[in-house]
Amino acid sequence: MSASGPRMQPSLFELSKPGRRSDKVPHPPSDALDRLPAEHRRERPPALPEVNEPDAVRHFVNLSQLNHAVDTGFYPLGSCTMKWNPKVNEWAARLPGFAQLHPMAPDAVAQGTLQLLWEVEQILIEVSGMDAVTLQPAAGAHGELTGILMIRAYHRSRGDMDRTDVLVPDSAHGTNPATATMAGLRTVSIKAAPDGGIDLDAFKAALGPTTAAVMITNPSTMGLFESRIGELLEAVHAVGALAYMDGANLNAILGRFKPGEAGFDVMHINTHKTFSTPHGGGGPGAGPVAVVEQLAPFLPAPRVLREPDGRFRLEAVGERPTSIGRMRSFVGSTGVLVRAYAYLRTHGGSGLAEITDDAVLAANYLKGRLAASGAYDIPFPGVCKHEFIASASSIKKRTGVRTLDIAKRLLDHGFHAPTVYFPLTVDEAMLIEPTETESIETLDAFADALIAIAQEADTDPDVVKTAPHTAPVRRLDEVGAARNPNLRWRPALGDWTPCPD
Amino acid sequence: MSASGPRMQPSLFELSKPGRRSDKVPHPPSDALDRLPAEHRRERPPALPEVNEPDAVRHFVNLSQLNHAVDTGFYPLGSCTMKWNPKVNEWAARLPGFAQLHPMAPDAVAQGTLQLLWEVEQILIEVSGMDAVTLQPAAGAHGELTGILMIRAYHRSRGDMDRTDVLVPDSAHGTNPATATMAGLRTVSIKAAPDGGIDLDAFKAALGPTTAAVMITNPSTMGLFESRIGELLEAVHAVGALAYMDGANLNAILGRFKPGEAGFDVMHINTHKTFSTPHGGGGPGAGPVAVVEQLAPFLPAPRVLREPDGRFRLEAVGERPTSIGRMRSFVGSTGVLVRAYAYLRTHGGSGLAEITDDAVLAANYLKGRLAASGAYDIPFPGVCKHEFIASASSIKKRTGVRTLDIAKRLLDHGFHAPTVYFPLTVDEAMLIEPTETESIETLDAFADALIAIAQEADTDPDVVKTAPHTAPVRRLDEVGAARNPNLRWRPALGDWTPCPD
Amino acid sequence: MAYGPHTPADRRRMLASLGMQSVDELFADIPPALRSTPLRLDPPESEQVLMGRLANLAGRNRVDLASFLGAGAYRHFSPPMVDHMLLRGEWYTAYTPYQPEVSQGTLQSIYEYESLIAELTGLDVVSASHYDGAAATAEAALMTCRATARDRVLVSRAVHPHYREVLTTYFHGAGLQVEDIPLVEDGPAAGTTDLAHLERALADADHPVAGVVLPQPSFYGLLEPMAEAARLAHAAGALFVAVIEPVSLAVLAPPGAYGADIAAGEGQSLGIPPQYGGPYLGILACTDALVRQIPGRLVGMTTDTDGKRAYVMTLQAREQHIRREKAASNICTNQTLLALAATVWLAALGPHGLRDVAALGAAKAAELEAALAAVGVARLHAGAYLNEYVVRVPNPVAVHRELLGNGVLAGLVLAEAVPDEPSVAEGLLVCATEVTTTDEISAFARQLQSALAVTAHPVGGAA
Amino acid sequence: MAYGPHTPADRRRMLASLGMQSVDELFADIPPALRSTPLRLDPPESEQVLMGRLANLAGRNRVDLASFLGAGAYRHFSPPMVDHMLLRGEWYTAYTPYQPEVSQGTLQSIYEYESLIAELTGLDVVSASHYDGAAATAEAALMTCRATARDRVLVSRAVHPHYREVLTTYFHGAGLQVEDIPLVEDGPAAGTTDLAHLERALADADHPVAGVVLPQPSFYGLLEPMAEAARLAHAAGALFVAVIEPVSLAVLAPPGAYGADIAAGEGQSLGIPPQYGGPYLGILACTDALVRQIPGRLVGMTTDTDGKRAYVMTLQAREQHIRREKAASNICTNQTLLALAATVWLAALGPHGLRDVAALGAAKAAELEAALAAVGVARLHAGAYLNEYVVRVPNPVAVHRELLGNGVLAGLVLAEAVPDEPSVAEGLLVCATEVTTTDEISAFARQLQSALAVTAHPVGGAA
Ligand SMILES: Cc1ncc(COP(=O)(O)O)c(C=O)c1O
Ligand SMILES: Cc1ncc(COP(=O)(O)O)c(C=O)c1O
Repeated sequence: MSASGPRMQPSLFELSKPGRRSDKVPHPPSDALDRLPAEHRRERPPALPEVNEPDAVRHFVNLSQLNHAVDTGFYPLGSCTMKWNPKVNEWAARLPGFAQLHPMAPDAVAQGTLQLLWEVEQILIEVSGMDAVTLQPAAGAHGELTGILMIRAYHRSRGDMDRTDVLVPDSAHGTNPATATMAGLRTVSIKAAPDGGIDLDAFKAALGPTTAAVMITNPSTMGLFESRIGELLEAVHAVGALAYMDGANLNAILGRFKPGEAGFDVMHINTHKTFSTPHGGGGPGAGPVAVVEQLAPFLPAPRVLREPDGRFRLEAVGERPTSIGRMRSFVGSTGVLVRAYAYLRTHGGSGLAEITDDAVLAANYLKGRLAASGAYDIPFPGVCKHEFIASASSIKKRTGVRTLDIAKRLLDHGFHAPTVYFPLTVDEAMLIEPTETESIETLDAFADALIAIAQEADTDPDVVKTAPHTAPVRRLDEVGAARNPNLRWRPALGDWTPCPD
Repeated sequence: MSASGPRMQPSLFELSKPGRRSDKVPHPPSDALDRLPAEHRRERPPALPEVNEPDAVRHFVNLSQLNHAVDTGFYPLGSCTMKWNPKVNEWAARLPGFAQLHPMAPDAVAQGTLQLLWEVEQILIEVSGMDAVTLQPAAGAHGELTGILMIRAYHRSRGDMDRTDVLVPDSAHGTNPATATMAGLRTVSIKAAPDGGIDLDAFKAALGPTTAAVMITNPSTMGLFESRIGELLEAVHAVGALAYMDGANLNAILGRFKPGEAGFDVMHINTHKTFSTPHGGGGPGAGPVAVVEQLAPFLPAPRVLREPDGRFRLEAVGERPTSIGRMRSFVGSTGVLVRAYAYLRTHGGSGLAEITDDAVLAANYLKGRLAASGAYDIPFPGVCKHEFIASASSIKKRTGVRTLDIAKRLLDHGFHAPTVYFPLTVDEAMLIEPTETESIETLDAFADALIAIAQEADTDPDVVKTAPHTAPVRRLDEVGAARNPNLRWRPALGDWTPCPD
Repeated sequence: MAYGPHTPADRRRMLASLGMQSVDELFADIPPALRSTPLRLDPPESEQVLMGRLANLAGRNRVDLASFLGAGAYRHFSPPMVDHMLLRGEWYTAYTPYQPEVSQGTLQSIYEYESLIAELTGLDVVSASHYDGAAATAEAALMTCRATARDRVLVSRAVHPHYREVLTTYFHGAGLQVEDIPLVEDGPAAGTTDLAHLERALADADHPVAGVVLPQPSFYGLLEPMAEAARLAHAAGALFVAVIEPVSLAVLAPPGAYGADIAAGEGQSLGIPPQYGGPYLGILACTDALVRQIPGRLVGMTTDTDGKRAYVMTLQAREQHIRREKAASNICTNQTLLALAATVWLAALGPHGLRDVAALGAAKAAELEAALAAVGVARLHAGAYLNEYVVRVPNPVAVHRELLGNGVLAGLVLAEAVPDEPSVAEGLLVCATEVTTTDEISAFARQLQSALAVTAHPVGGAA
Repeated sequence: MAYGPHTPADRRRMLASLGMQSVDELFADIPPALRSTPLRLDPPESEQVLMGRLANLAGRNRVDLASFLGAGAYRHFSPPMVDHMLLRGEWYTAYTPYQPEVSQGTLQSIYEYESLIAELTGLDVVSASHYDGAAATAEAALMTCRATARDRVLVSRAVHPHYREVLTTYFHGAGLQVEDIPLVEDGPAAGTTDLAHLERALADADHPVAGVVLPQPSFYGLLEPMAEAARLAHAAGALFVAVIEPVSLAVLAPPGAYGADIAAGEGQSLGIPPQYGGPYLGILACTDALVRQIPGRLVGMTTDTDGKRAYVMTLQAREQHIRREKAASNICTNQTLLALAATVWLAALGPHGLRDVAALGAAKAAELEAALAAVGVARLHAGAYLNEYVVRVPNPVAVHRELLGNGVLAGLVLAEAVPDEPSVAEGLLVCATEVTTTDEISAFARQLQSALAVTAHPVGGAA
């Protein structure tokens, strides 16, 4: 432990001492709660920690330094698009006009935000090549559920009640099958073709009158563009099913491929991936969903409408009975969408296309460097999109060092690990996505680190197997954590003082 | 190096590459500079670093983590009053009404700030026990110069032209004698008494018709209240000299001692010590100066005036010819004073008194713990004020380990070092000031660390002498730095691209 | 260039390493027929211009009104230290803590969040986190079905209408049944959940009930008979879900105390700005018995190989990335940063500050009640409230619009928000918190008085 | 309690450890006669109440005006990333880097600041930092006296009047001499420094001159004959001090190029908010030859005992804490955080962005000149300018007040700011930067036109 740098911290509860506080709000009149019936009152105040501002702030500042973050270094996380989070976007979301607007404020006093939301919809319509957008979903998975529920409602609206199957490639993200289940449908898992792409025959064999939808990630979670997608979409539509596109990988195709034009019916967009809204250590995000015309009637309510006089309003309660209903309270994660709007406007059309070009170029460059080194297996050697798979399969056979060990050893080199063991279909997979905002110097340093670790696996495998060595903690006892879960601090009795009055 | 935690960084210039940028401002018309005469134009654009936002922000985030700071840990820095910097004050200073106000804005549109400044003056008048205050000086030393120049002007205004001496105890801060020189006066250095206090006889012997002023730090830089101050001030006034109080240690006496009431004529206040405005890695601060009535005519111009109708205005140019003149451009470091105002209002009278009580209590507690341990010499064993001196004199004799080594070893324990080798009058001095915002747990941990290091000096002196061991860097080659100064990066020729248009 | 680091020379070098001339070659795998039309969007904007545009849009929202609007989203005082912490890139630009060794900050903060909410709710297990109060409530209801292997839940009509709608969307999708429990029509309990109806509905042996969902306080601001409802639910083998508002738990009996199995609710009131609806914080907590049914992220305390205390995501076998179609939920990205916001806010206020916030809200609401009563506007219901309630005004749509024009946001027009609840058709749902000022209250009363005078004596308008 | 951590029990424990009953015993060393009267101040305020008070005060300043005021403090665009960085506690709550091992962040940032300003000014040594442009200019002038062992400096009246006043205060205090160099009265060079006068003043062999101080651009916005003035100064054995504005150095010849020995100036324009006068950033740079004369902090690059690159404060033997009464200056606390702000701002904009800022200012100023000319208001001087100049209006005090009432801040009334410079008595000093909008320019022209119409035909007022 040094006077600068990361230090493990006691818990907030250990900093607590009865009577510590910093006065933030005025004291209420002493009779403020007299009208509260006794049976509804809390008997004992909650034993929340009593800390003063200095101790609390130091706690959170020091805790934060234990994190890796985009603001401190590189995240080569496949499927996660950990790109730069521009600082102007944080400023924008905090403008009082945006931040302090109540979600039930009448339309008349919310015109600025309503216009912004409407403009975001228009831009996403253009990017997706679809016809309408809802901004309500709070994340990608939430968007998936929204999309699949709309597909279900569409079939039902046509009296087509027996479509219960959702076809999902086995390389798909876990949210795809989980979504199907939440929507009351059955997941039919389809094996990937040996080249990593869609096995067209297997799909065709599974398609039929019970197929509600296919869920396709394009580019796939292997980072490959599904070049047989046109044929697949035709087959899907031929059996009366609809095609859902998981848009998590949209960063690879902006201005190069519009799912709506190509024949997809629904897609979600992860603003926290493609449009740079910050991941926040796990969230928040936003998962707007774009649909083709015939699905628009089913969009969640309320939508943002633009009146002929140029004013904006929300749909009234019950205005559009075909809607699948609400997916969440209020109108959406507007604070996230303000950031996305700033990002979209900053780039404009040409900037968005440049993002994709640079992201794909960076991924191929990095892939090329690793392939040339021979240090790792590269299961799919052709051109990739924004991400690619490397595998430690041979290294493991030769040295016993696994992908997990390599991931941990990267932490000692100052890098976050790539996404590992995903997709599940590739042995010892590392899914690597550099994004367009990392410099060539960073890409080179990362490739060098990976190559050096592969050599280390031969020369000194134990160093790799016991990594990390320089992180704030060593590897964790995850089994123990799950066996005897300790999920909350239990304050000792007496850890609180009664309120002063 | 780990993926989280402090990492030494390349320089901004090494991150630069011709053509890297993030577009922040619009492009000017291409003829924008055509009217600029050729002889005034810069021939070659300055070779400033070309970096994009992500690289620049990462650079500064990672650099910042190399710092110790109040927000990350304890600074037991005597004479510096490194107390908590409340977060609400940062919010206040950034309110657009304060931050965006132009310093030459007409009084009519600056009433909010003018009122705030006036109120700060009133509060400081009450705290100091003086009659008038100027907020113009930018730091303590600047306040000293202001005060001494006023004293000089006062004597001259009375035709008393021969007062050239300023009497300063040898334990005084270096700014005191340096100030006397800047004011064209001569420093007469007076040795401290053996008990650390003022040597009254020595002072009396030095006082005379050439004495312009005495500069007294009270409590002294030993952390001791000058209990003979009453007698000294009488003697000073008896010879027609004035008494300046260095108010750096004001945190020790709020509500307990008002220098103006006691007979001082001028004092400065360090807002960045007593009133919690952040030190900023070396500045900014503010150094308001309070004076008794007879010095008020000499205050720097412009003052803030309150009109009978309750409106506020600045003095006009030349309005008060007795003024010593301006000490800086514009009205003062208003952004700093907004923070100080917030702090003063938060505490009110009772809170300010509580600050002093707690600061003095904490210092005595810590001193008591060290004294009880016997690990360090405590040259002045009585009650101290907000700070106290410990010394490694015996340790050095016994083990060869010096105060500097102990200071460096503290860094390995997660603490900043105390102020060392100051005051210059105590051998192997450590001046320790805990302030009122450190918890008893922190005080205990710090005492434990100091005691442990003293033991280590006996058992393993080399570990102490070669400390720090866990900081981002080891001890530095300071001699080499001064012998062959490298004070700037020299970009290689060709490190820039001509502007695109 | 916006944020990318690549100079033309960098691009050339990268392409050359791939033996390519143009970046177009990297997109050769997109069949020509599928290639996109160009993006018809505006050109890029410099930051200075963009900021002007955004400031202009933000300026077109009115956030300077004297507002009495609550209805599930509440204005609260947030000490500047809270946002100061959230602005640290180490928090908001971090990813999900899948590499715990370099994510201890996020992990410990989540553990602390879990601990704080557990303490507030009196429950054991807290997941971190859900999209919002509505989604958390829907997930809670789904939990009751999984845990009891039943498919019918009863939801009080006193629950926020948005939550009921979301629950219905989720349940219809999943092929499960939702039934309303109506409100008591009159008497001292008017406006609260009709327990007699609940008892009858629970008694239907052919359709056993998985869960019963009641709010505290209710959408109408009333305090609900939670203990009695929980008893009835348990007696029928159903689980009991409390929809809570966390600030109120400083002073109200916690779900754990009245026997709730699950608590769900909106965490926005823990210092998160209203920002027109999100991002918010869905709170979900349950008893230890339900730990393997709870969806969402759980962080536990453990040790590293050196025995040092550390934190890690745990019981991941409930989650979609492991269990896929058998997962407890499809949730992946959640609201972690908002959980952090709530944690910092609670740390800033502490137990006494939180209680002061709740008590000040109650005091201001009582002050408002008196001020409105003085101009002849009374509460609609008789029951106890904390800081929100319904007042009755004639012609609420017009009155509300009139006040808006005069700078007062007079709460929520219930005729518009819950058109299917005729008992509140003349109601305005109003709320006060610690930030409500006496000036705002007087303005409301004054404006209301004059609006009602106009409505009573319309000048040349239709009556 | 505001921020202190001590509970009553903590205080008792600490007192007990000292064998004391009351904290009063700790103040027994203050003689009773000297003990203070109580503090007659308001009671403490909670954060919520305080914030209301502050927002109210801030709201009483008008910062929404169309402003053409420069005169030494300039509005510039600052990308949000700048303040985002400054809000990190690791920067603003750190102390002076006396322990370099745990202060490398501050130290490296200062080294980078020194490097950036050296590059901008074309000089070698930059100290970090001084109170403001005025104090830096005074320190520069004092340096010339120390370096030449002479005691007389010549200062152009085209230097900012505040800087001249401060220089005079410092010099009178130190017993040194300052003399003005007047302005050229008419002709193409009107308003710039009178070089003929300078030459004469330098020629006085009895009173050799230590330093000559000229601004670029001048207070009146004009470009000054720096190269010629430097030549004259050097010919007389004096040093030459340039008072610079750093943004202009993106496009103007740097001091190093025209032979300046020292550059001083105000760094506020490097993205620091105007905030009614401070904290600002005093820039001071000099040639290598003067390195031991420069006051203020210097950071150098060095290595640690492992040979790793690192940074440290150096050449401290110039400073007060070592040299005491023989120090180069009494400066201690300085403006380090503002130097960081400037460093981040320059990194954000880069060389091209900085040039764009300077060029946009020039373009907007030209647009303003044309717009004002179109309503009959012309420049007072003929010389070249960058983005600030004087226009002539009759009755400037009244016109300025009139426009202020209509939302336009029409620059600076020179009759009030420099009453001793009759040549500009009818002048308004106006300025434009990249944030000036065309709308603002039109409003200024329009308002000016109607104000002048009123002034020309006063309605019932004194003429
Ligand atoms: C391919 C893919 N699909 C879906 C998702 C789910 O999106 P979210 O995490 O926003 O719910 C993800 C994100 O992790 C993903 O990578
Ligand atoms: C005793 C004393 N006097 C004067 C000063 C000078 O104050 P400043 O650093 O604000 O110029 C200091 C501060 O370091 C000090 O401790």
